[in-house]
Amino acid sequence: MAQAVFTGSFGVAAIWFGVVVFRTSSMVRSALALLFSQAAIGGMFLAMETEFLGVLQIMMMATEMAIMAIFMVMYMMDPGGLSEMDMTHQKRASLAAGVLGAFGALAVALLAGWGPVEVQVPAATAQVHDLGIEIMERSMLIFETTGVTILTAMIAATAIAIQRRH
Amino acid sequence: MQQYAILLGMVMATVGLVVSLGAVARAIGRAREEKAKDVPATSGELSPEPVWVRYHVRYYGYALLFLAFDMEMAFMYPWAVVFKELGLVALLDMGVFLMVLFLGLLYGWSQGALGRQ
Amino acid sequence: MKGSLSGAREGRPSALRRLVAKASADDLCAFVVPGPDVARARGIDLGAAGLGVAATPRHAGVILLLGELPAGLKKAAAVAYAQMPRPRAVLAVGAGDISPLPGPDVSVAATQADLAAGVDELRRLFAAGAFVEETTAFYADEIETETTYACPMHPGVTSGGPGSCPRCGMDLVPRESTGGSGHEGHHGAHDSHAGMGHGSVDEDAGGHGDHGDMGFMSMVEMTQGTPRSSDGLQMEWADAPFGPLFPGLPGGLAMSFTLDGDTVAVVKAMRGIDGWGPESLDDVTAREFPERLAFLSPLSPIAYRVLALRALGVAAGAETDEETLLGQVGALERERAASHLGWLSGFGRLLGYSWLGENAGRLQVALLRAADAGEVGRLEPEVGKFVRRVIRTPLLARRLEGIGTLPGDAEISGPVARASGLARDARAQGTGYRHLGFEPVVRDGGDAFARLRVRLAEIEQSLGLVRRAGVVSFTEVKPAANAGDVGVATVETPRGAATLRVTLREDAVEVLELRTPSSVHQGFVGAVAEQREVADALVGVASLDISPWEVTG
Amino acid sequence: MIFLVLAAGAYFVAVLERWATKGRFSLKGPVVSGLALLGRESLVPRKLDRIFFEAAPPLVLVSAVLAAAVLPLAPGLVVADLATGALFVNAALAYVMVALLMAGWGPDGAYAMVAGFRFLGQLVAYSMLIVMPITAVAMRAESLVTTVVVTSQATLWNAAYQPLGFVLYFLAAMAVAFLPPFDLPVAPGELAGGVEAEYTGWRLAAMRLGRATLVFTLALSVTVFYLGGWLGPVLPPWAWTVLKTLVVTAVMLWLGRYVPRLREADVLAWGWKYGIPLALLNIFYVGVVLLGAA
Repeated sequence: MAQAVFTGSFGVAAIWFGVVVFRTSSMVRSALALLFSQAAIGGMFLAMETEFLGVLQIMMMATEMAIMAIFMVMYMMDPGGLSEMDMTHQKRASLAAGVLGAFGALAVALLAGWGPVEVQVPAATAQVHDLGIEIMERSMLIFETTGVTILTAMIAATAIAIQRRH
Repeated sequence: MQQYAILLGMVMATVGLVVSLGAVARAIGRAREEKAKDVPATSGELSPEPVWVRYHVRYYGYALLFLAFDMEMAFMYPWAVVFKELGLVALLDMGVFLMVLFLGLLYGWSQGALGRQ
Repeated sequence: MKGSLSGAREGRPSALRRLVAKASADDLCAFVVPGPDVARARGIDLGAAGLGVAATPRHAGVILLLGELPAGLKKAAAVAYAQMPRPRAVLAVGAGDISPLPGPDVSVAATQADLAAGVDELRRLFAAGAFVEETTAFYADEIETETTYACPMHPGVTSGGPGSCPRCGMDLVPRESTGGSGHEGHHGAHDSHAGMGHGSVDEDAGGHGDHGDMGFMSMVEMTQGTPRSSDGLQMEWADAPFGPLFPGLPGGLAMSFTLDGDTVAVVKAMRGIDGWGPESLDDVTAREFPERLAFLSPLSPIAYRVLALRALGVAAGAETDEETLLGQVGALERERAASHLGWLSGFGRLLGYSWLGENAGRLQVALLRAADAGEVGRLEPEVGKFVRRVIRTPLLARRLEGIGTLPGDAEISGPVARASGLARDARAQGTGYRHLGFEPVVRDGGDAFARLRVRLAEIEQSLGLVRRAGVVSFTEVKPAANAGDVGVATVETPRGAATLRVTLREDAVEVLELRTPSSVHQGFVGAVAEQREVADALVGVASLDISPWEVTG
Repeated sequence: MIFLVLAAGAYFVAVLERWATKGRFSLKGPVVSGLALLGRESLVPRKLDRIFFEAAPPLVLVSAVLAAAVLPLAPGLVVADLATGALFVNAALAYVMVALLMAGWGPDGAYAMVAGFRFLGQLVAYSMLIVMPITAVAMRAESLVTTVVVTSQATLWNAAYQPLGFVLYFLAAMAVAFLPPFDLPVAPGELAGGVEAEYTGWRLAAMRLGRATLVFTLALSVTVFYLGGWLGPVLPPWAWTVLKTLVVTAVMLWLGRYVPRLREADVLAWGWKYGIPLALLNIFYVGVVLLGAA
């Protein structure tokens, strides 16, 4: 019961912060709102007893979203939101897209076969351990592929951002 | 589960502590409205406002690489936990993975991403 | 002596309030105007008097006004005082009239003993009168701000009243700044850039007017006309004053950076202190002229006193006798060593190298208080140890090398020149130094680290000279010159060669020319600061050791 | 309980810091300044981002407290012995940066703004040097549980077992707590207080309290991860933890007195060009040693 309440409230928090991202006219605010929205999702993970995922989410989003804030402040107009600029554009289209997206997500949530519910959640320590085994054995290739993907990301980012200087 | 509850409680308590600090300060008195008091202090000149401009961050080269490395840490923790158990295999797996990442770092380095832009 | 503070907080003294009042009395922290450097140069040790020194008025409870302040600094002090949180107090140390600030809570003479007494008095006031029933708001025209309206996207676009930006049609937002000053008066090296990022409305109004209806705009349109950074990105620049009361720089040095992120894009309004300078020397009689000139440069008074005496002496055609000459040398060299130590102390504060800041300051005060050459001599070993230790500091070279580099052929003098491999030193041919076997200290590099090395070496050299001279004071012989006589003299002050040309009118001295090292060096501030990260820019500026007091014109 | 410990810890940090900076050892000093700050007006700049400005001080304190909550003082004497303790410490510490970013942006002041973004840059430099050494520690302990990490050092402290990681982590910890020579975001001489510049009265008190707690927490983490936590003869376990922590704190506070503040460009360059390669080397080295042992 308590579990459901916490999961729910964190979920609501996440959505609310998500809304703030677009309601505020200050870039830094919206970046940090996204940060806390993601952190709230981390909270949901914790409430659902997937400790490693939760903590990881909370940790990584803090740094990643802060980095995003850098680029928001560098490239978005009026980062301080001093002139109350409206951040929404092409309202009708985005509205439609939003609604569709929402329904899509709901559909997935409801229709997808989530398999049987775990009656006994493995202990948090076991979770970390199993995750390690999983990465090292069954999903080893996936794991290495991620490495290559990240590498390409790095190279692409560097190539785009840094060439500007020459 | 109730460990999280404790942590949550601590967060509440800490915030409560700060708030009560504020309350005490408030009980002592509130700030008096005065001319120029609320302008950010910049060494004896009333600074021109606002400074909320498009701030030029010079280390974005690092920041981009940092994102990638931050990502990679997600794998390191579970790996570290099972390392002893799996032994050499784990070392090689992670070795390859880190080598790949290190290439990225070297590339960025060669392109001058590691420096003030 | 009244029982309550001028800057007390409002409220009936309750038990809790008495407690915090007592606490704030035991924990006094002062914001010093013009700055701690001037205090040390006058041989005053604030720490010993039980005062902490705050980096910003926000963290201070006391504003300490030291010596007679020029108009410019009184204004700055008023602003700083206005920005201090209550309870706050004014402590005047040898300061005359301090309006527009409220009358001082405690006023004492500028000596260590009096200061200590004043601080105790201040504690008593804080404990007793930090809270009173009735308080009055502090107001002065000097802290009046003027509101201009600027486009959040194009800081260049400014106008007197609200409206919308002619470029992008966004509403202009109000921005405040000191009434008048701070942005007018860009003398100094870099007027040419001063316009950048500050194009006025009319200049840009054309062309982009068609964007009046704020539609969805591309970055390109938005950033039209905004300045380009070194890496080609178009960012917005913001102005930030770094002076006159900046903790990392000599007190009184008024400077304003235009920041592009954390980098200094343009140095603006690098100027001396308003209401200070040789113009205040008009119709001063030959008798009090040396006194006045010395008073004008609190960081190295003796050098300027000697300068005045020699100029007048030349005018009178009088020959200074050996003994006086030797005395002058001793006094000058003691002051030089002290001045360099003072610079080191301030530099240490800027670098966040607390050990350096503290010890340099301590030695400087000790040196200035030394009664005779013997006492100075007794300090020599300690100073020597200090100097060697500073040089060996890890990471120091890394922090300073390649910063503030100047071309060797620049019109520079003093330690700054000698750090660029130039053997420029007025003492070399100067009278009185010959038989002391004087050799100018010269180092190569021309950067902040080289300047540090030169000054460190000169500290030891000067103490050696003092030892050989055997005196640190001289008797003033006021030469009697006749009207019309012209005299010129050059003295190597701690900051470089200063030249003075005077002529005598029947009742007063007329200054034909006063050429001080600082007014020369301030021209290079732009060169050492621009396109540097803020910290490096400040190090570069500080390494020039500019005394705002001798920046003329 | 933990609050008492933390309060005591923060208090001693404050005492030590005054001793290091002002050269005066006074037990009542911090209390007096605290009360004094409480009694002063707490000003709020006009045109500020109110939420950020108010949220920053508590956030520093919260992240420091949370990080401390998973670090054991003695067997069984830990608030929450999480299965991911070591990871949780990082997670909590990451929010120090968020807080300082807020404090920098909030007041709309030039100095604070520069300072805030400086610290974000500092994070980019030190973050990996917190995370990677801890991974190496976890490798040896075969667990992220902090108590297990301590027991894993029964034979040999990690400081000796992986000295490279120890040094890196120690420096990175100083950078997290923005202690000199890493005090770029407050830099009294360069930015007149930086992120703290616009904080006055009780808000400043809260900020300083948070900072002191943070220093204590980081010293505690060094103790737990590298100095064998409570392990030690004769004295009771908790005493050992406290003792080691205070020693670490003292070293952290005094180190900065004798070197100039680093340049941001150097912090970043060294962190990435030397720090990260060394940290990876450390991981590899520990891996090899462990294989050798097995």
